Amino acid sequence: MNLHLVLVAPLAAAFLTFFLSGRDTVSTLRASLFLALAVAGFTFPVLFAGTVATSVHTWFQLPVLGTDIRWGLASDGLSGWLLALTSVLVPAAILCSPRIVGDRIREFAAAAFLLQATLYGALLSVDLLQFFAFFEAMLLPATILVALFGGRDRRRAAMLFLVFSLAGSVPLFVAIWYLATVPVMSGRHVSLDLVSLQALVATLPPQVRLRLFAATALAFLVKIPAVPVHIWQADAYSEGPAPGSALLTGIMAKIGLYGFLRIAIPLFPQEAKANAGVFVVLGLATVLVGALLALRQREARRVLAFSSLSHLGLGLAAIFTFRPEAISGVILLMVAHGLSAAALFFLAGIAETWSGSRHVDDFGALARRAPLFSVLFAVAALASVGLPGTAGFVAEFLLLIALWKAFGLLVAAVAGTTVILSAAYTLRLVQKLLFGSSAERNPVALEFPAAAAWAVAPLLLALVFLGFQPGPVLKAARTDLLTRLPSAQALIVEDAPHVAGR
Amino acid sequence: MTPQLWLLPALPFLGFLINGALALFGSRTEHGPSRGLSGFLGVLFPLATFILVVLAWQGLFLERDSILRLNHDLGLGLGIPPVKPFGQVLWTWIQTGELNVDFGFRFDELAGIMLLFITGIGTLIHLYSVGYMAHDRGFARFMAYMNLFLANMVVLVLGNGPLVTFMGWEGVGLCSYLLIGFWHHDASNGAAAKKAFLVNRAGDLGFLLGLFLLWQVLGTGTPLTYEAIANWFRDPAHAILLASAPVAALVTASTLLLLLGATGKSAQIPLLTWLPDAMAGPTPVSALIHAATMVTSGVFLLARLSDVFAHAPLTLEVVAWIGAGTAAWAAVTGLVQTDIKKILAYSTISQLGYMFLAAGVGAFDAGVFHVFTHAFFKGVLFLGAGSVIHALSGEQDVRRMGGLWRKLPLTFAAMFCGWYAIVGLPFGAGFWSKDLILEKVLLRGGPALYLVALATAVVTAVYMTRMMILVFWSKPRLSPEAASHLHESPLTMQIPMWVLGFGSLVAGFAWADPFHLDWFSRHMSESVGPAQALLGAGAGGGPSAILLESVGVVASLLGILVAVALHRSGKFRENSTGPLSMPARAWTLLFDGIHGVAGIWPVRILSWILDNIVQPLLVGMARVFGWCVEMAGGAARMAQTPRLRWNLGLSVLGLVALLILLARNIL
Amino acid sequence: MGALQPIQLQVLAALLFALGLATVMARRNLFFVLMGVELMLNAANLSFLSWSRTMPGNVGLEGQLAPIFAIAVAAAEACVGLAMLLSVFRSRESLDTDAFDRMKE
Amino acid sequence: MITQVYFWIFSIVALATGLGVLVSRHPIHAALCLIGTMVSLAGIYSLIAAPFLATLQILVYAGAIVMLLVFVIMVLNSAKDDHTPRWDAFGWAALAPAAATAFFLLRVLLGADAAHSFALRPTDPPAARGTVEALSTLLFGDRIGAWSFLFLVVGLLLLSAVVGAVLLAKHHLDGPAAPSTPRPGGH
Repeated sequence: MNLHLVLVAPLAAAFLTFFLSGRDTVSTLRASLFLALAVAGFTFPVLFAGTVATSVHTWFQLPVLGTDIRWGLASDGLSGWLLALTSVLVPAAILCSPRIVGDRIREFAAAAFLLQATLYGALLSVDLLQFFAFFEAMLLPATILVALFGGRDRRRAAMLFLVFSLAGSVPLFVAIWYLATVPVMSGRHVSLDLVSLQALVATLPPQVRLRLFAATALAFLVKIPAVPVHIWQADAYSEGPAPGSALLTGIMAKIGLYGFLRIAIPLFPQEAKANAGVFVVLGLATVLVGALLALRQREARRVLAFSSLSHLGLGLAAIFTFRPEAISGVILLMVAHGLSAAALFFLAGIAETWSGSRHVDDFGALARRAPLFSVLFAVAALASVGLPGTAGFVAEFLLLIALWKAFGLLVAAVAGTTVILSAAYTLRLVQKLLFGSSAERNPVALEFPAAAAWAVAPLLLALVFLGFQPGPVLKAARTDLLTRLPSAQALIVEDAPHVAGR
Repeated sequence: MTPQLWLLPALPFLGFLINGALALFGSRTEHGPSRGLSGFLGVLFPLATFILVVLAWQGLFLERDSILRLNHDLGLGLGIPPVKPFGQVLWTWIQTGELNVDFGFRFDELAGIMLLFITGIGTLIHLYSVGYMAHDRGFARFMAYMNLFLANMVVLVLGNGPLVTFMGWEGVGLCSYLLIGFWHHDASNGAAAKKAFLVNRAGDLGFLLGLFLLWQVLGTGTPLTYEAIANWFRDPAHAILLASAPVAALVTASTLLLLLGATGKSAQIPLLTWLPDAMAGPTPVSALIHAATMVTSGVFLLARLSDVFAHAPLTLEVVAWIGAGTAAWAAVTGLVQTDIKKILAYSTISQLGYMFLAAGVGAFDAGVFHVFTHAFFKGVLFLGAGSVIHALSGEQDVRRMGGLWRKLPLTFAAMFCGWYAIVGLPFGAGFWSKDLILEKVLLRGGPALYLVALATAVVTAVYMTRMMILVFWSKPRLSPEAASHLHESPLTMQIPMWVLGFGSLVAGFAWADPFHLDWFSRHMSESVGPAQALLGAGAGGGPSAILLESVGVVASLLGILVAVALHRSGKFRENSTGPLSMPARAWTLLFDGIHGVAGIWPVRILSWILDNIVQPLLVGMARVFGWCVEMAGGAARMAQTPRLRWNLGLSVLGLVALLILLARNIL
Repeated sequence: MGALQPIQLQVLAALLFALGLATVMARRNLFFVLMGVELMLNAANLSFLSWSRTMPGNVGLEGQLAPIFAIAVAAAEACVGLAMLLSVFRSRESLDTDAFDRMKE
Repeated sequence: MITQVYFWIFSIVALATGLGVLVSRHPIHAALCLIGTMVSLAGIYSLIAAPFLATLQILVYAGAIVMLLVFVIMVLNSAKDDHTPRWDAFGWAALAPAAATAFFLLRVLLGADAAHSFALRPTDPPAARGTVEALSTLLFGDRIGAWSFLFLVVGLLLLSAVVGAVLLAKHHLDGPAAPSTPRPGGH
C-alpha cells in the first residue's frame, strides 16, 4: 500500500470538490460523500496492513548548516487507528452538514478534506519538521471551518483558537529550530527524523532537554486541550458548525495526545518520566475542571465541549503512567471518544436546527417528537459515559487501572469521579434534550434527516463492537506502537510477577 | 458438550431488539405498534429464557444423579460427587499488559437459583405488564426495556467474573434509569431516574476500585474469574499470606469498596436515597426491578464473593451493622409514608437490610434465601399495589383508599398472602427466611444485632398491617371519580398475582429445618459453604430453633396488635390529606440531606466557583495578554509617523544603539 | 603596505554605508533617497566580498554569490522604486518625502 | 604593492563621489557621482579576486540601474522640483546619527579582537577564485541546493518587479489624470 497515495487522496478530494456545483446541493452532497468514502477506501488498507512505511529520503537540507530534513511516511497501530477514525468521521460530517452549513456544502467538504489531509500528514510523518509543517497547516482548515460556517460569534472564536494554537506552537517551533541549528555548531551532522533525533537529544545537556521538552509539551497541551490552556475550546466547539466541531474534537484534538505518544515522550523519555507528576496533575485537573464546568453549561455543545475536555484529560494523565494498559487504553480512548463525541456533536447540531437555538432549555421532549433521533442520542450519550458494552468503558477501565497501578488508589479514585460526574452532566443533557413535556406545546413530529441517521448509526455500532471486542485496538498498541519508540519502550513499566506481600 | 449459555441473555436481548424496533418504527403510526404482538413477544422471550434456565438447572445434576443412581443400584460406596458448574467462554474481552479478561458465563447452583426466580418471576411480571400497561402509548417501548433489563440481569448473575458481572450491573442500572423515567414527559420522573443512576454510579466506582484491590491481592497473574478467586482464597497455601497484616488490610479495603458497590445497587446505607424516588416508574418496574431482582444483586455479589468477605471480619461487621441500621431506619420510615408504593419501597429497603445483616453475620445462604422468598412476597405486594392503583385510576395515597377488600377481592387475597409472608406469620415464606436470619444473628452476631433485628420485625408488622388496614379494611375514603371507575384487574394481571401469592405462602419450604427440608441450603453449599465453614457456621449451641421461631411469631403478632390498636385510636390520621409532619419528613429525608451536604452541594459550589471565578479569570488573563499585544502594536503605530524620514531616523537610532552594544562587547 | 587586508575593505564599506545612510536621511528628494539606498547596498556588497577573502572553501565563494543576488534585488528595487516614483510624482506633483504622509491608508 | 596603490586611488574616488551624491544640488549630478562610485568599486572588486562581480557591477549597476535612474530624472526634469529644499534642519540633524553609525562601525571593526580575526591567514587560498566558472559551479553545480532554488526565486522576483513596474506606470499613463490634490481620506 503506497502511503503517499493515502496522503494525496484527501488532497485530491479537496481539489476535486471545487469542480462540484455550488448550487445543486444534492448532487454536491452525493459527490463529496463519494469522495470521502473513496478516501476511506484508501485509508482502511493501511489500518489492516499494520506497520507500513515508505522509504525515507532527504527532503531538503537547510542551507549552510546542512541539517537534513527527511521526508517519509509511516503508519503503525496508533497512526492507523487515528487514520481510520478520521476517514470514518469525514464522510459522516459531510452527511450531517446539509442543514447546518446551508448551501455551502462544497466549501465545507473542501475544508473537511483539507483538514483530513493535514491530519493524515501529521499522523504519517517521520520527521519532526515534516510533522510540524502539517501540524501548523492543520490550523488553516480548522480555522476556516469555525470562521466560515459557525454561529454569531464565530470570528472571535476562530481567532481565539488560532491565537492559542499559534502561541502554543511557537515554543515547539523554537525547539525545532534549536535542534536543527545548535548541534551543528558543535560540528555534528543533524537530521530531524524522529529516530535520529532520539540519539541527538540524548547527547544534549539536561537543562536544554528540559526546556525543549517543555516547549514541545506545551504545543500538544494546547491541542488536547488541557487546563489551563483550554479557553479556546468551548468557544470554538460551540461557535463552529456542529459537524466541524465534531471533526475538531473527534480527530484534531487527538493530535495532542498523539504528539505526546509519538514525539514528546519518545524524544525526551527522561524528562517525561521526571515530570510525570506535573502532567498527571494537569490531566486530573482537566478531568475535574471539565466535568464540573460541563455541569453548569447552558448550551448543548458547550456541555459536550467540556465533556471532551474531561475525557481527554484522563487520557493525558494516564499516558504519563507509562504502563502498557495506559498506552492501549489511550488509543482505545481516542477511538471511542472520537466516535461518541462526534456522534453527539452531529446530533446536537441537528437538534439545534430544530429549535433554532443552542440553549438546552429550548430543546425538550424530543423523545416523543423525534424517536429515532432520541435513540441515537441516548446510545451515543451512554457510550460517552462509558457504559460497559461500549468501547468507552474498556478504555476508562484500562486508564483507571494504569493510574491505580502507577500512583495508587487515591489518584485512581480522583480520576474515577469522572465515572460519576460524566454520568451527571451527560444525563442532564439527555434529560434536557429528550425528556420534558414541551410536547404539549408543540407536538409536531420533527423531521430527522435519514442521512444523519446513516451517518451516526455506524459510529455507534462501531462503539458497541469495540466495547465487546476491543482486541484489535488494544493489540495495535501492544505489537506495533512500541517498536517505533525504542526509547519509550524502556519507559514502559512491566510488572514483575508478584503476589502482594510475597 | 458446552451448553450454549449465551442463549440465556441473548433471548431477552433479541426480544429487546424486536420490541425496540417495533416501538421505534411504530411510533409514527396513529395507534402505535400492535400491542398484541409486542406483548406476546415481550412475554415469549422471558418465558423461553425461563424454560432454558430450568433445562440448564436440570442438566446441572444429570451427571451427579446418574452416579447417585449407580451408587444406589449397585450398592457402591462412592461418595456424593460435587456438581460441576457449566462454563462457557465466548471470547477474549480485554487483553493488555498483565490484564487478561475473558467474556464468559458460568452456570452453577447459586447462579441457577437466582436465575430460576429471576426469569420465573420476571416472566410473570412481564405478563402482568401486558395488562397493566395496555393503555399506555409506549407499550412496546416498555416491553423492550423490560426485556433488556432481563438480559442484563442474566448477564449480571451468569457472568464468570466480576467484570462481566459489572457489565450486567451497569446494564441493569441503565434499564432502571430508563424505566424509572419511562413517563418522561414529567421532569420529576426524569430527576428520580437520574438520581438512581448517579447514586448507583457512585457505588459502581467503589465496585471498580474494590476490584482493583482484589486483583492486587490475587496477584496479577490470576485471571479475574469467580472460580479463580474462590480457589485462591480457599487454597490453604494462601492462609498464612492472608493472615499477614498488609494483605489483610488490602482484603479489608477491597471488600469495603466492593461493599460500597453493593450498597448502591441494593439501596443500603449510605447509598439508599434513590430507591423511594424510583417508585416514579410504572408499578411492574417497581415489582420486578426495585423489589424482586435488581436490588438484590448486592446480596448476590456478597454471596458470590463470600470467600473474599470471609477473610475480612471487619467488613463483615460493617455489613451486619449497615444491614441492621438500614432495616431499622427504613422500617420506621415505612411507618409514616402515605404513598402505597413508598411504603413498599421502604419495606424493600428494610428487607434488603435483613439480607445484608444475614450476610454480615456470615450466613450468606440465609441472606440469599431471604432474597428468594422476598422476591415472591414483595413481588406480589407490588403487583397487588399496582392492581389497586390500576383499579383506582392512578390513586396512590393510602389515605384515600379503604374498604377495598369487598371491591377487589382477588387482589386482596393475593396481597393478603404477601402480607402474611412479610410479617412472618407461621409457615409463610417470610417466616422461614426471616426467622432463619434472626437465628443466625443471635448465634453469631450477638444480642445487640438480634435485638435491633427483632425490633425491626415488630415495626415491619406494624407498618405492613397499617398499609393493609388503610387500603383494604378501614372505611372507604375514595374520591368519587375513583370509586366510579373501580374495577378488578384483567386476567393477565391476576394470574401473576395468584402465582406469586401462592409462592409467598409456600416458597419458604425450600428451606425449613424443622421439617428437614434443606433443598435451598444444599444448593448453596457449593458457593458459600467454604466461607461459612471458615466463619464457624457449624457452631451450634444456641437456643433451640423452635424457641426462636416462637419469639419471631410473637414479635409479628405484637406488631399486628399494635397496628390495630393504633388504628382504633386514630393514630394513623387516615382522614387528613396534608403532607407529612415535620419530624416524619426530616426522618425520611435524612440521607438525602447527608448526600446533599457530603456530595451534591460541594460539587455544585465547586463548579460554581470554577464557572464564575476561575474560568473568567483565565479568560481575563488571555484577554489581558491580547490587550498587551494590541497595546504594543498601538505603541508601534504611534512611532510610525507618517514622515518617512522620521521613521528612518528612528530605525537608524536603533541601529546605532545596536552598534553601541556591539562596540562595548555587550552582545 | 603589502597585501590588501580585509580590514581596509571593511572600513571603506563602513564609510560608504554611512554616506548612503546620510543621503537617505538628510535629503528630502526621492531621487536622492533611492541613490542613498543604492550606496548602502554597494557598501554591503563590498563587505560581503571582503568576508569571502577570509573564509575558506565554499563558504568563501558563497560570499561572492550573495552580492550577485543583492545586485539582482537592487535592480528589482530600482525598477519598482522608479515606477512608484513616477506614479507618485504624477499624483502629488512633488518628490518631497515629507509630503507623503497618506501612504498608510 | 601596486594593489595598494590602486586600492587607495579607487577608495578615495569612491568616497569622494559618494560624498558627491550626498551634497549635490541636482539629482543628475548625484547620479553621475553614483556612476563614479560604482565604477571605482568595480575596480576594487577586480583587485580582490572577484572579476565576475566587477564585470557585473559595471554592466548592471553602472550600466543599467543608474542609467535607468538618469533617464527617469531626465523625463521628470521638465516637471520642476524646485520647491523641495536641499537641506533643512532635519537634514543637518540627520547627519549626526549617520556619523555615529560610521563611528561605531569603525570602532567595532578596529577593535582589538576584530582586527585580529580579519587578518589574512597564510592558509588562505590564492587570489582569483571568483571566476565565472567557480561561481556557476557553486550556483548550478551537481548539488541542487538552496542557492539554485534562491536563483529561481530571484528570477521570479525580477519578473514580478517588471510586471509590477509596468502596471504601476501603465495605470497612470493610460488612466484618467489623477486628482492633483490628495483626497483627505487617501486611497
